[in-house]
Amino acid sequence: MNDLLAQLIWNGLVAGSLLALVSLGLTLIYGIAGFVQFAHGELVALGAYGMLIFHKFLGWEIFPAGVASVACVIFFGIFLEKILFRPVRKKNPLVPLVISIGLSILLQSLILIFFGPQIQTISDRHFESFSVAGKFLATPNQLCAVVAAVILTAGLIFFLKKTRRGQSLRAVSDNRNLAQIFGVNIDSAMRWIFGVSAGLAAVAGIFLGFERNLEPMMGVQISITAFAAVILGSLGSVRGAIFGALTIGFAENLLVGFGVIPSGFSSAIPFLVLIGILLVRPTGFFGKSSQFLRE
Amino acid sequence: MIEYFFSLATIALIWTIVAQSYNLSFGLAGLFNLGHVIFFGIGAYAAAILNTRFGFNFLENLGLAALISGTVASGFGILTLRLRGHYLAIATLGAAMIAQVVALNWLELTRGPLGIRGIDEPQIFGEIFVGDTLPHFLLYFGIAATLLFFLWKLFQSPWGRLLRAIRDDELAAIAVGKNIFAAKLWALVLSAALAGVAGAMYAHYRVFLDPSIFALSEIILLILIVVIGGRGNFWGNVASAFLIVGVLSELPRFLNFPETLLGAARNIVYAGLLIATMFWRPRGIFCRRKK
Amino acid sequence: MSDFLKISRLRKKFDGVHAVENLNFEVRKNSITGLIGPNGAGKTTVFNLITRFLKSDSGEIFFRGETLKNLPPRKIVDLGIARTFQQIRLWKNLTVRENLLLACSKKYDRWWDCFRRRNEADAERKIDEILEKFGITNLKKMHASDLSYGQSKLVELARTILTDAEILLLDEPAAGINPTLLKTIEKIIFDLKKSGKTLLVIEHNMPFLMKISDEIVAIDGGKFLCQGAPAVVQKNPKLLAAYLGDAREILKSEKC
Amino acid sequence: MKKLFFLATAIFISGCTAPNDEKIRLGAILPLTGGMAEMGLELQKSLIAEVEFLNKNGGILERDLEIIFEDGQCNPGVATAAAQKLVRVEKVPVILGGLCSPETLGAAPIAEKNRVILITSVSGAESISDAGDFIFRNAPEGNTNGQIIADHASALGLQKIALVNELSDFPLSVKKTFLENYDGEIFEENFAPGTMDFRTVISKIENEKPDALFFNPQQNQSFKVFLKQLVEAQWSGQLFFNNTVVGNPALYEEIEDFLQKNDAIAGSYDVVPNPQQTAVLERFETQWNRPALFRHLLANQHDSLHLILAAMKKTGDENDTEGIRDFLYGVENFVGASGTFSIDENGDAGKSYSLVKFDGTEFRNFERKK
Repeated sequence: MNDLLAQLIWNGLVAGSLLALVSLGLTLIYGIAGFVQFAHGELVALGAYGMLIFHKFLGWEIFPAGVASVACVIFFGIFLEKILFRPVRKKNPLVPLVISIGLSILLQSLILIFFGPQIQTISDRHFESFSVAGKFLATPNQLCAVVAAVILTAGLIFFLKKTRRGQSLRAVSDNRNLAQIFGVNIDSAMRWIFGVSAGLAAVAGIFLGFERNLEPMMGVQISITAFAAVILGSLGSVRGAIFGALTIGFAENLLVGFGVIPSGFSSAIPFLVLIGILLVRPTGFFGKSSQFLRE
Repeated sequence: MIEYFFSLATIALIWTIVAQSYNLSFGLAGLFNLGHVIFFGIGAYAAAILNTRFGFNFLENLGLAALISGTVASGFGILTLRLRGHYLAIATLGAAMIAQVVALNWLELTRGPLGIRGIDEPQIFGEIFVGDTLPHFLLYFGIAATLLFFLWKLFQSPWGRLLRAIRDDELAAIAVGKNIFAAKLWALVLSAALAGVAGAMYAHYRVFLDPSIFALSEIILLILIVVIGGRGNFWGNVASAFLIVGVLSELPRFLNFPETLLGAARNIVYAGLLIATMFWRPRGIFCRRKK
Repeated sequence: MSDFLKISRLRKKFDGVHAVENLNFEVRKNSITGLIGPNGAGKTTVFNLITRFLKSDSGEIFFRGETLKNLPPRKIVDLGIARTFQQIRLWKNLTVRENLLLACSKKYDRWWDCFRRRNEADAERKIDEILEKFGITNLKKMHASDLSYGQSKLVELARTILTDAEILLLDEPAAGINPTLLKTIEKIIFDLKKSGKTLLVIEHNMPFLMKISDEIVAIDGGKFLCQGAPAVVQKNPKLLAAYLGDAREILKSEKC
Repeated sequence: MKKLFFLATAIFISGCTAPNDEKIRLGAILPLTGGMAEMGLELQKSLIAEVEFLNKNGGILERDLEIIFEDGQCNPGVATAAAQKLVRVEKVPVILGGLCSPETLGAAPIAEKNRVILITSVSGAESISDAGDFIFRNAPEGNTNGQIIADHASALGLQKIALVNELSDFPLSVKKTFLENYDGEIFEENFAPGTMDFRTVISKIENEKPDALFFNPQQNQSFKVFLKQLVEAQWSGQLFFNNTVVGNPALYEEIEDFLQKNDAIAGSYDVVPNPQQTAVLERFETQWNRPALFRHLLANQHDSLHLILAAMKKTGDENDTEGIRDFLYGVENFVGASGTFSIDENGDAGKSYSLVKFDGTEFRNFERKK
């Protein structure tokens, strides 16, 4: 009926593109603020739960509900940066990292309290999956997820490379003090970055919510996998995050699909791939090999 | 009533050793290793398997657990000590996730999710079984005191000073001719061995063990203790281990929170503590504020 | 023995840029040799190559006749080559005493030494002696993070001396130092020379360097320019062009 | 400053709640957070409703009943700490046992050592049978579930079955007996608890073209995600499930016809609706004004509670745990909400599973082909 390899490649592509959306946010925040934001997974979960509120409880259509949910998460992301991460910006990067760990546990518990422990689904209506060129099955949600990921990634790269605002963000991530001297407003740069990454996370959350249903702990799993993807591609590099996400997406599906690794081990695959690459290149795939004095 | 607090204190003692050993590698030597629970878990599983399958008693298990965790750490160190900062952190976090999945799937060795049951109560000098709470606490207090004394000597020794130097500036240490790789590897191996001993004590105390020992919540608890206690601050960590494991983790139970919110309440207490400490006392709440 | 430290055909390329190219020069024993060149001439890279912080692409470095090829950087200090850094690298969380103690006592560097009875008396004595000489004994108990720039420079210099290496590579010892402190540093350097040490000094403060060095080596763009007594080298047209660019007019008006 | 600190915490701890003795106090350990919280909280709500009802009608031995709940989180370490608090601080004579087996196994040694009765109404792991003299189980053992499904599969003449197990103790005991009793070809896949993406596993299974698929989870959370992705993979073929998916209609939203088309069959408790059971469900509904989920587990738990209360009535003193233990071992043909059962010498209620089939809205009994 449909051929296994094509189906696995499609599953890998879907998982990879969702992971890419999450990893992009993570690597942007690291690039500019210098720490891995542990609570990024919870923003993904909030995107999904936001969709649950707007679409299921308030009954809005999918598209307006999606926009509303993404907007809320973006404002929440900016709000978090303002109250939690701005005061500690001068301190060594360990301080905001530990704060983000605390924030992650806090958000998980709040989601558990407000939305309850049980699994919920966003839409009651089921997606009819259709066969693509007779080779594999795909659902409309998966298709939209991949298309959205491609559009958003391309948009982000264009934004960072071509627009003035984008270049100022890259300047800040390269050397914060230097950028400040040349008049780049650091606070607004931070707002932009935390807003954009929260938005990407929310979009990923919405598609994940349709793809795999909702539960309070969904954020933790996806964010740990995204950590592996970002580190694998080397921190702060946008193409590294995309490369890392796609590698892990394909590795997870192909290795399990062809029985190379038993499916019980599937949650360990991202880290097996990560540690494998780090042994060869200690600063990630796209990282400059660390000269003693350079790093 | 008192018996319950001795049992809580015993758990706090075990976590004090784990936290202090983590303080050695993370606090003193600056090895940002999020996977320290691997050694705690390996020590626990080693003791559980050795005891149930090969009949080793408690004291032998302490030594063997230290040995096994130490050797695993040396292999682990050689692989990861080239990594720096966040790369080391996420790679070691990943290693902990892998350890949990392996413990879950390797049914012949760890009986997977069934866990290992019927680990003997600790016994010393032949047949004196240390069954109920008070002697149990005293035995664990003795072991913890000796281990902490050994760690305290390490903290004060020139080697401890060398580790603090390496944490501040590796290149300067190389420039004065220090072998930083050996020092960091020994720091990792020693802290792993001690965590292994704590794991063995945990297994013999709980008499039941399952893969949840490698869970993310244990990693976060460990970070919480060391961050509150202050990195590199010896007595701070002892106090924070007792405060967090002994008091705070059971606080929601005592304040009769509505039962449905019990777990979430404890997490919120932890999260609040973590964030507050980082805001006002980043060097840990037990050290004098910087002048 | 003519050449105490010999650099022969040294070459190092950083992704396309020739930091050091086919460099040859020697440093005589018990001499103070200045190493000068415009910014980016590769001076600090030469220091990193000598102390093997960076691996050279090709070429050899001989110290007392033995090659330093494929030695780990930490072994270089044991051979007798110590260095300071362009930006001061002190251990901020340690006190000045601990900073210095780490440099001079290697006896108790293994973790099982924590059980042996330690007498660091002689190390303590050496520290007090050198602090006395530098006139900064009052800083002994202070944390390195609380030192001023000048004090940190002195402590780093003291730490490098305490490794009692035979040749000291000083990277801009006079940078950002007020004149009175410069006098102390000058006295320290002359004392070192008297006690038989050899020095290779990178410095941009020309009057100071000319005063203390027996010999000057000049490099530019990683290539060897000239070597000789300070007076001779000062006149060398290639050197002036390298430093001041081709401003012939300035040359005429200035009596440099 | 540090000495002062230690002193302060010591004083603070000892000054806490002192047990008051006019109420009869029982302990209960259930997963109130984590993956199994949905089931745990439901059982907790049912117990609260039962206690409310009992206290309104005169309570037990003319005293009110109170249940102290502790969160076990399906984790042995947490369950041990919870048991220690119940036994040593609250000094309860009886603990209504863990829900998942690791909880029960974590709490059992503490209860056994302090001669406190521990009775679980859900945990299926076999090792609970010999966990101790004071440890009872009013629930079927996991493995009988696997046996009846294997027999039925052979009866239907199915040659090749795909077996998808969650790596948890209950599913593994079900898998063990299923493999022992089914002689056809098995294609096995395992998944770690909390997995949310089964698409690759499903594609692999479809590639093997088995005659039937036996989904064997510990938490029914994974049932909902697995089924959604199974529907989207256009699966068609006989479906088998273990008993954890029975009793919660919320799970079957919009996949009713898919389940019926593939005539889904599950193992379940032999729960014949009887007046006691409907009473329990009504009490739940009046207390929480919504219909109860996991009805067969609620029936079991109600019977465990009433067994304990009957034992206490007989011994006249709720702290005489030896008396309660002997009463429980003597239970013969007890008529409860979950049917009539007696307790064997291992402290197990010797219940059995029966097969239920999905009839469009619910899993219900059906007569099996012989």
